[in-house]
Amino acid sequence: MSNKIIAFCCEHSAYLAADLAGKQGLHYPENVRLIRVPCAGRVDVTHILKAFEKGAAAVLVVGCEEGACQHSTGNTRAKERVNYSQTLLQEIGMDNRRVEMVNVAPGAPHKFVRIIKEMNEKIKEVGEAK
Amino acid sequence: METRIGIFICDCGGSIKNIDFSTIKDKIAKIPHVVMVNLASNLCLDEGKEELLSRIKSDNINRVVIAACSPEFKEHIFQQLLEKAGLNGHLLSMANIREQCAWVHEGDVTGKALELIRMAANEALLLEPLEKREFAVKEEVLVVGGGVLGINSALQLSRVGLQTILLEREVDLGGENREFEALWGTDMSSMVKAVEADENIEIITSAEIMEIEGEVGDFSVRIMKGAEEISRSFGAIVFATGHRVEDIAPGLQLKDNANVISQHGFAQMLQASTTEPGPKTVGFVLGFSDGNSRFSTLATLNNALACRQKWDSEVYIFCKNVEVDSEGVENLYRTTRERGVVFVKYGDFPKFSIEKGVVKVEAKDIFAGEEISLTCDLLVTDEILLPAEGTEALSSLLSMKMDARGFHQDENVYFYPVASNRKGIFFVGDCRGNLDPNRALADVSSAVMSAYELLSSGKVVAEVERVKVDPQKCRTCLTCIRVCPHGAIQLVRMSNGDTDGENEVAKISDPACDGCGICAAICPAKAIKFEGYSDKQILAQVEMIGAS
Amino acid sequence: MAVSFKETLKTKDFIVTAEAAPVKGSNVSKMIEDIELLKDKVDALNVTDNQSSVMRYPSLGTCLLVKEHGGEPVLQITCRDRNRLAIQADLLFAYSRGIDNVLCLTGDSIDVGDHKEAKPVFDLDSVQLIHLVHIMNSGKDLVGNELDGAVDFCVGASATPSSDPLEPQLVKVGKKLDGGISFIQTQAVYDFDELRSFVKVIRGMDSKVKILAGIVPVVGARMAAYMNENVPGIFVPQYLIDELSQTPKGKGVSKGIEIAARMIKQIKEEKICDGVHIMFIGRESRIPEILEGAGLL
Amino acid sequence: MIVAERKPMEEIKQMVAPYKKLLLVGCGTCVTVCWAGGEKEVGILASQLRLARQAEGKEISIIEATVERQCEKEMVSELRDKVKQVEAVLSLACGAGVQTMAGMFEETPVFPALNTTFVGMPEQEGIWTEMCGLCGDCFLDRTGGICPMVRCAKGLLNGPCGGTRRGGKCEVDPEKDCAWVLIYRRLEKQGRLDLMKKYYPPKNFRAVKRPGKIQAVKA
Repeated sequence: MSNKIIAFCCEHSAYLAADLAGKQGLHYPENVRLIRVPCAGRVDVTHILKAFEKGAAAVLVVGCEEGACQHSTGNTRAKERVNYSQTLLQEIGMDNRRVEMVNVAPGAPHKFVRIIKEMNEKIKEVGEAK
Repeated sequence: METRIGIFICDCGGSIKNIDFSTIKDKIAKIPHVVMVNLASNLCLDEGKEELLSRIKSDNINRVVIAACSPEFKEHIFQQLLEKAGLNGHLLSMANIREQCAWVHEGDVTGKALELIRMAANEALLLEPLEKREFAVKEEVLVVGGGVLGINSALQLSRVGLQTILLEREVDLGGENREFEALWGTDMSSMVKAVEADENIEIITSAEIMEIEGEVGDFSVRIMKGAEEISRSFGAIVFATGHRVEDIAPGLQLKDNANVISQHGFAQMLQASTTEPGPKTVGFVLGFSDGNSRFSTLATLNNALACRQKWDSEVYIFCKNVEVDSEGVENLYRTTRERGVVFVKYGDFPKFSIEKGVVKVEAKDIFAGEEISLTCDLLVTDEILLPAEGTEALSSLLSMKMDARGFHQDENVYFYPVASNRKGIFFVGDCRGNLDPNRALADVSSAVMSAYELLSSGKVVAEVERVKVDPQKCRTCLTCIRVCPHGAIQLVRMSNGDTDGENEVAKISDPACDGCGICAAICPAKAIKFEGYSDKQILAQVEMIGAS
Repeated sequence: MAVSFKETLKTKDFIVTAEAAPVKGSNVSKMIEDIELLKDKVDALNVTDNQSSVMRYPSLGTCLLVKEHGGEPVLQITCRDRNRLAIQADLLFAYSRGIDNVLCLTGDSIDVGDHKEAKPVFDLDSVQLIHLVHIMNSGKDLVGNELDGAVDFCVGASATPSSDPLEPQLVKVGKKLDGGISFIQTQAVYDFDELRSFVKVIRGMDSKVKILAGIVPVVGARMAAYMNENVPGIFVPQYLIDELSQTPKGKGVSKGIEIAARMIKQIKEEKICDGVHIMFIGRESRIPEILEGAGLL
Repeated sequence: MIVAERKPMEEIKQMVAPYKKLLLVGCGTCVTVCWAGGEKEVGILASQLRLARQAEGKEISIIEATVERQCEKEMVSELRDKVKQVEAVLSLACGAGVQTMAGMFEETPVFPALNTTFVGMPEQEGIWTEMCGLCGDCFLDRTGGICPMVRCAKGLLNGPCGGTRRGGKCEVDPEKDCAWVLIYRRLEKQGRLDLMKKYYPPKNFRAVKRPGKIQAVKA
């Protein structure tokens, strides 16, 4: 059983927000593992599915706010891919709430902490990974 | 060669208190390929750096893992250290055990730190060196648009020593805003003379861009001047292609009425007239357009003032808001009031009608609370700022998005103010929807500075093949070319292994690539590898969850 | 005994035909009632062929019923459900039983019907079908074999005057005229200006062909809106919708009948075209009211 | 290019339900280009199958491979060793690829993971449209290079049906253009409308005798 959350974090936004959370001493559950990516658009469906295969209970893709992606379309593509991943999970009978795309600005540590906490609550609903 | 990982753990001067470092040290020493683990207190200070340097050398380390603060702060410093130790700077993997672990968690912080280090170590195993290379750039800039901003750009580029070609679609330089040169604080004819006399500037008029290929430092541009084709290469391109205006004559037919005139038309009239008596009563309307009305406001205030001075007319400005947030406009507004211009602030739009050739305006002044009915000899209408003709075509030529209003440069904060999603391409002033003279001139300076930074050394430095298409695996499906937000991927002919045949495959330009990895994620053949963020390297981290 | 439709087309000033839609099932009693009711009031009964791609009693079978009960049938044949062999066989059978009018249609798409997974045939298109009938009229089959016993069909086709864009549609109608048709029956029309200019264009291509305007009574504002939205090639103008929406509840059908009668009257009086084809599917028994209102009974 | 799309997961799951060892084979040609059966899609499907079995508490082992062209015996034969290790093969290729695989390894069941849909071209990134119906009797010279056999919902050869929707859209799908309106406009542009006015007799639908076979005489 695992309650691990894999959070793919854009290094221009979410990763910085997480650092800021650290600097401000905000607390959030320790079961999240951040993986730094150059843009949410780097994250592919295969990464998300592999994370579940390796025992993640949930996957977050965290990118820049819409309209503020350094790579123009990275965050919107990521959103589409996450939607697609949700379909793929659904097809095999998994709860598609386990994967989510969230937009967090670099200066928004509270939002970052909130989404981790929310995902944690969601895991309580959908169950840990087997 | 054997992979030898050295792991350096830092407690950041004691600021990491809730991690049991000795437990960690014992556990990670057992990870395959880890040949040494070092505990330090200040890895980023001189003594720490010394230690790092000497241990890399003494232990023959070829992959370095640093568990400390966020890589966002010190990664580049540590990379330089690796280089100093004779290792490629890219062979470094960092575990963020401070900001994203010790400082945000309670409970089993040591366990998590251990897992983060395992993730970094597992990734380090797969790291490959990345070389940096200098790419020569053309120290020549193309400025598109021969209006006030284009001319300014060319003059400033010349001043910083960059060769410039100034391209204008029309026969003459000058652009659309000749009537308003006072607003720009410039004298167009002397500017045109200056640009014509400048040895660094070549002027091509009556010409249009047909094609732009290549990337930052080396854009090849095909220009048609009549039947003549001009092909040139540029290091950077500055677009100052301007805007067009549409007159908003509220409820009135502008064309059919000699007594209703546009802002530009009125400015021309002011310039042309000499002694004849001007209109006795002049009304201006403002606030009928929803977009950026700064220029409209400025033009109105200027015209109103000029009209007081020249003809001593009675002047009324019907407005919803006066946007005075540009430099000097507050002052101008006060002066206008002081000189007797009457402002009528309306809530609901006024009614306009024409009776016997005279324009009648009925409005309710929401400050005075009274209904005002005014007949004026001349009504000067609001204008709306719209993208210039050809904006869409140019955008598609450059594979760029337009913003919601159809202007260049998108609304993306990362590109603000003048940069674009393609390196080396800049948009200044009204072609990106900004027609506030002071700000537009600031745009010019920004673009000139950026071009200077980019080109003045004659080269750009970029990592070689950080994102790379494997020509053997590429199916030439063009997906990456279609999705690259930076226009950095092109189809090239490449000889296939040891045969003489030539294959067409996708190739990523190192200087133009901005390293987002969108292509690597979307490639259906998995032919694109992003060193540092490759599938394997990402999955190597994923694999480690729960491994401790 | 009914007058042959071929004869009617030649001699009558104002031609009136009505559409007869077969039932879904083998109980033909209602169809027989309708046939009995209408056979002497209209010049021909025009029987649909799996209309709207909904499987029904066959057009051919219904035409036989019309014939047996003393009416003049027009056999509709679509290209959707039969290949060139089946179509020729059906034509031979029809002619052998005295059915000698055929309306050549492409047919609605399978996708609009009730058997959406069926294989659409479309071995021929409507223009080719017209040509085929003429080849058979000349005593041969499609590949040139002699027929033992020729046929002699009177051939009609359809057209859509309100197509947008109209030009490609006109090219197709031109090909149908070239193929040789005696009558055109149009998709439902409501706009007479449009109809007039359409008739003018057709007359320019072929002065002899009889043009029957399609009349579909609209029995409510909602039906009109639905048709505008969903039935390609039909456009009910706003003034009719307004008129219908002011009609009290329950009076929709009689209003629709009234409007249809008014339209037919106008077409006849102003000689806009050569006749009308009334399509009042499911309410065939009320067609006489329309005819009465139009002064045709 | 041949365009395909993945079968519904439920269907795939049922096909491979009895097997514990599977080989998933992608094809590096058409179906890679149309995002249906390249290396990436093989990875996604493999992940999904593993996760599905995991959830059911059943085991599965999957080998992933992609060959350059699955419709070539020589290229498929590279997989011989891998096929020996599994109980069944799931092929992410077009029908030709699946059958080549199945013919090469007759002892092992080979299942299709894709539905082969049509021959088409990418309209834009990620969207493919049907262009050719493989009729063996090309008609494009008469229609301005627009095939009415597949781009007209009814495959009409002599002009549009009466159902064209407002603005020249197809009766069947208002999202799609009426092929005959497109043909009209293109021929008009080329001054060749006389081509459309000509009568075209019934088409030879047996230009290719099934099963199709072509002997090249050039060699």
